[in-house]
Amino acid sequence: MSTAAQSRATLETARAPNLTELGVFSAMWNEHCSYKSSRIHLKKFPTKGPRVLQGPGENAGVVDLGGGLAVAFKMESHNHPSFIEPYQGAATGVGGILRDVFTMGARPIALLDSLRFGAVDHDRTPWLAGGVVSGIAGYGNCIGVPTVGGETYFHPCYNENILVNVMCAGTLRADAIFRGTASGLGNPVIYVGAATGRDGIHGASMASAGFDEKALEKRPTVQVGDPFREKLLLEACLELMKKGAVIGIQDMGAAGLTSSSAEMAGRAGTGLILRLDAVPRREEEMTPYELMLSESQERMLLVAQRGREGEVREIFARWDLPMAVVGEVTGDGRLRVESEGGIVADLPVRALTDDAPLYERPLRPERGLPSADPIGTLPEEKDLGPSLLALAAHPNQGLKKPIWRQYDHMVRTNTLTPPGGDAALLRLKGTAKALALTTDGNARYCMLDPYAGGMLAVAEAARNLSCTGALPLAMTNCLNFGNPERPAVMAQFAAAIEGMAEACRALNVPVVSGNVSFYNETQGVDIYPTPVVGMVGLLEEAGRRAGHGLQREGDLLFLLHPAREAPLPPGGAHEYVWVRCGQEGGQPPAISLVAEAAVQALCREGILGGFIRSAHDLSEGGLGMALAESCLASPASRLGARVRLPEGSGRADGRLFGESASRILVSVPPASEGRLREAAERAGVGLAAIGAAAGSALRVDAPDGFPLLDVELSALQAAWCGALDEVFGT
Amino acid sequence: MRFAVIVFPGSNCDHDCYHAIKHVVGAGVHFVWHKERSLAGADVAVVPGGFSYGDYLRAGAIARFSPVMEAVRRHSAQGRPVLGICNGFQILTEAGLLPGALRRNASLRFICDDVWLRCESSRTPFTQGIEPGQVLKMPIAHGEGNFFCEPEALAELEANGQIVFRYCDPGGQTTRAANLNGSTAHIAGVCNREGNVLGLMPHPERASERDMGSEDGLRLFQSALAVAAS
Amino acid sequence: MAKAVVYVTYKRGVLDPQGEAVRGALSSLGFQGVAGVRVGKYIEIELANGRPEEQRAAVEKMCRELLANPVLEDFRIEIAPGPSAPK
Amino acid sequence: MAKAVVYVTYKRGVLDPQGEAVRGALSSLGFQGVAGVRVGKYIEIELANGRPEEQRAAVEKMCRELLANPVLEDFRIEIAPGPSAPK
Ligand SMILES: Nc1ncnc2c1ncn2[C@@H]1O[C@H](COP(=O)(O)OP(=O)(O)O)[C@@H](O)[C@H]1O
Ligand SMILES: [Mg+2]
Repeated sequence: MSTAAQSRATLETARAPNLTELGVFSAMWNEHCSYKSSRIHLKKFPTKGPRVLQGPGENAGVVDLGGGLAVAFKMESHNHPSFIEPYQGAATGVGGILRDVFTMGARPIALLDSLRFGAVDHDRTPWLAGGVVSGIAGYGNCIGVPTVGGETYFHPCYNENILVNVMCAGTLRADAIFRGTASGLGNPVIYVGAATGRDGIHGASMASAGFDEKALEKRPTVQVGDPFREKLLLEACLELMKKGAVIGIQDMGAAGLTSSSAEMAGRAGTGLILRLDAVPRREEEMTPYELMLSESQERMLLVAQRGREGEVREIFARWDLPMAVVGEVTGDGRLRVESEGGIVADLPVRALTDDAPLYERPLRPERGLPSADPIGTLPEEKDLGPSLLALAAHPNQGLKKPIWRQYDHMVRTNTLTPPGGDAALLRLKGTAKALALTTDGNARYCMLDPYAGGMLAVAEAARNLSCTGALPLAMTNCLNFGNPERPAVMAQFAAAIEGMAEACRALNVPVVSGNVSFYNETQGVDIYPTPVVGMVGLLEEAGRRAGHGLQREGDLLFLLHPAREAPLPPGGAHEYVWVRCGQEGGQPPAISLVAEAAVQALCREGILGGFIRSAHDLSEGGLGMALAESCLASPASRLGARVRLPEGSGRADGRLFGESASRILVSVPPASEGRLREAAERAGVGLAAIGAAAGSALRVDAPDGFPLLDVELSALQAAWCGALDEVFGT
Repeated sequence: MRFAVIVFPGSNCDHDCYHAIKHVVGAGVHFVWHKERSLAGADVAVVPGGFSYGDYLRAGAIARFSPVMEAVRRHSAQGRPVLGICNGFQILTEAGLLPGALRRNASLRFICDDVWLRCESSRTPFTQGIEPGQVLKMPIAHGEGNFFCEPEALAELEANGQIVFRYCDPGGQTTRAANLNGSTAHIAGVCNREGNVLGLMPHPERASERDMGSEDGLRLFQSALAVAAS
Repeated sequence: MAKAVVYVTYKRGVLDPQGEAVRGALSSLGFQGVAGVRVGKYIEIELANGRPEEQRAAVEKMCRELLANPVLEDFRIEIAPGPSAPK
Repeated sequence: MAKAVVYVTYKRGVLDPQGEAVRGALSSLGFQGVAGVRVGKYIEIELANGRPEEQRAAVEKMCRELLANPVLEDFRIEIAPGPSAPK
């Protein structure tokens, strides 16, 4: 804690804080808990909407799904612990986000993981990636929540600072939302779940510190997850909530007992007494400091109705979990901590929460990458086949099945669209509806231009949902940035948020929860700014959905695009250039949000109306990769395509692999062509006929008929399926 | 005709089994909590997938001692049908109700994927409606599904017709590549000597609806229903 | 207090995929001369006071019933009397 | 040939869910007086001939680089010269 902050702490209590109090202050005022550098910027997000039942500020956001049903969701980072101990770091990250969701009274139904690792040839990457993936699998599979989607990207900017972001969604009754509030004078404060140990003390501070060479020496700040215990906790909490004895509940995440108690009292405007002697513990001679700051996993704090402690005890006994009354709600606005008959901390709750320091850190935008498009340095090839194969065989664009095959993505039998598609779709049993989920982010775009990058991330997430037919409803995020004390990083942060907020407004997707992870740096080098968007959408009729795979020989292929733009603009083939020569630069794709909204609306209309049979958005690798993925989507019945590029200017490779925004590749039964044309006309969306599904090869010709590539699907599939062998072995 | 689905605290396919039996097959079904000692009048016992008690030591090692397993043992001793799916299979082998053991997958990784199974025997109540040689598509989702038994034990299983399912390719060939977890003799499912207890690693309950990618798994439940009705 | 240590390993003849994986990883890290690796479990059990023979018998029973699966694993037991050994 | 034996256990203070589960199971099976259980890994490495000091140094390196994560785990090494010990 800085001296300035310390003196303020002293002022608030009108006396010098003791060691325990200092620990509490330092944990609560830490970046991770207080959002001191980010709060003023986060206010720019739109957070309201007719469907929003709970916006940011709670453990998770909640959105109405109609028919009495709602969905709670949130995303969180576990970057630093996962770099030190990839298996347990990632596993406990899953545990934490699950608790955030079931705390709201929701039953978790899906997990998604957004991962960033260093270069594939960096010596730690295989160990880190292997450990993270098996850690996510180890926790999620055991607790029985399917991991249905995510993203994985390798880039040297993450060599020494990987990103592990996990999103969880759960369903609940719209009229039975639980919140983390400690209200009602005299109500008991109850501790449930695992006993407290010395593990993870100062985890919250670690999450807010960059890595130096001593990172590997840091001691048990990493915890071991116990997914079985979490399953018991989940079932017991949901059962208890059903009984109605719970007033408020919150998980003990970062800064454990300290933050859960202070935040619950803060939200209710009350105070709390905590009696540490009653806290279940698994180690001897723990000090109040340790008890208050331990980050032992699988624990919750709840406030129950007075007199109903017995019910709580009974339920937790049945699930073989410790339960203890550790305090009560008071009206004096103070957090008082008792231990062995004495008061060991006595602090004003407001000083810890609402009145925590707020920084308006200086901003100074800096260009992170050259502004010239490096494609000019590449020789133009006549045959683009080898380039497509190289792109498909690159770990960033290759099939991620070696990852998601380790995740139980089917448990609960709701997964209509498993990982591999634009968005995951889960049916909601007992209704006709399905929920669509995706995570998206492109750090390179943000490095080139954080404002545009933020906008593009939101647009792509929404587009991915629209490609299944689902209407985007709301989003969460994980804002992974470098050191906020550097004005260039702060400028990236501020601009990315403005871009995201702008897109949220234009596309009607309020932000209902989120997470900030700063200090993603090693030895003074920051990661690329990496805001990740997690978005939820709703499909009213699960039966009317689309996937990205081509379905039938003879179906026509169209490109939906903004009406005033060429179907494929020149340039911006970032991933293609990166794979071919390792260079980055230029501009992120241009985007008009109005046109984006129109393209998405048409895609949804076509899917619901039954005249679009498959839809796939263009992202990294442009039309070339989108075609490849659509041809290979169903390995057992892969289907080729014969395509002619629409007219346009610029190099052929730049257009074929260009990453233009707001484009969707759709396949349409020949008989439906008229309906699509009419609808596009009405919607003011551009439509380019580019070919048809046919044969067992992907063939692309230039507008003048000159062949650009002709690749057998068997060869394409082999390249694509083996892309991760280098990282995960065969 | 009623099915009982056993529920351990770490079961996570209990609801999926219940859903498939009740809403797809249309049969009677109830849950039985692991602390119970009776199956409450069920005709068929289903031990579902999941992680019974966390399964940290060895899958199923602790579950075999639970009170409900006494009831399952009695049910089996009376010659009545018992189906163990995934973790249920692991538990039944640990309990000695089925032969062999399930090691960690040869790849050491959890695998969730579709597989094809060749039915090898119609003698169990769950496969009476399935011709030997028929190929079924179902998913697996496990980290410890690598069936093991010693060569003598294997010879005995073969001789007694206790091998019920083997991993195969879509054409029914038992190729190495189709044996995703490295099981001895491609074994995906076995029954006890009497044939009333079946255990398999793949998940028939996840392959019971078109929306889930296959309906082949339904046939196991329907077969048990038909046997009970006759 | 006494401490029992139990080693659980796959039986000879049972392929040990974990050991194989470690061997492969060691050789790709450049360690030479590693002829074979086997990975097993190592379980420390703290026991209340009692007679060594009884303790051994109890631990053997634990192994047979819970700690090892006789179909594929062997076990070995060591009993080390702890600092406050039986009086 | 020599044999190195490596024991990898969680550091003191780190939660050991596996050990906890075994302890719980043992007590519900009626074994009394089990005060604590910790479960770790036991790794046997067969090494080609070489000088014991070198072997130990190599195994220590293996532990630090692959077999244990020092953030979470401790390790202990024993080197037993095998039947065909260095000449
Ligand atoms: N780490 C992961 N976990 C689960 N699924 C993943 C993961 N990485 C990729 N996938 C799946 O692969 C699909 C394709 O990946 P990618 O091409 O990176 O996504 P996008 O469509 O967002 O460009 C994702 O939508 C997702 O379903
Ligand atoms: Mg995409």
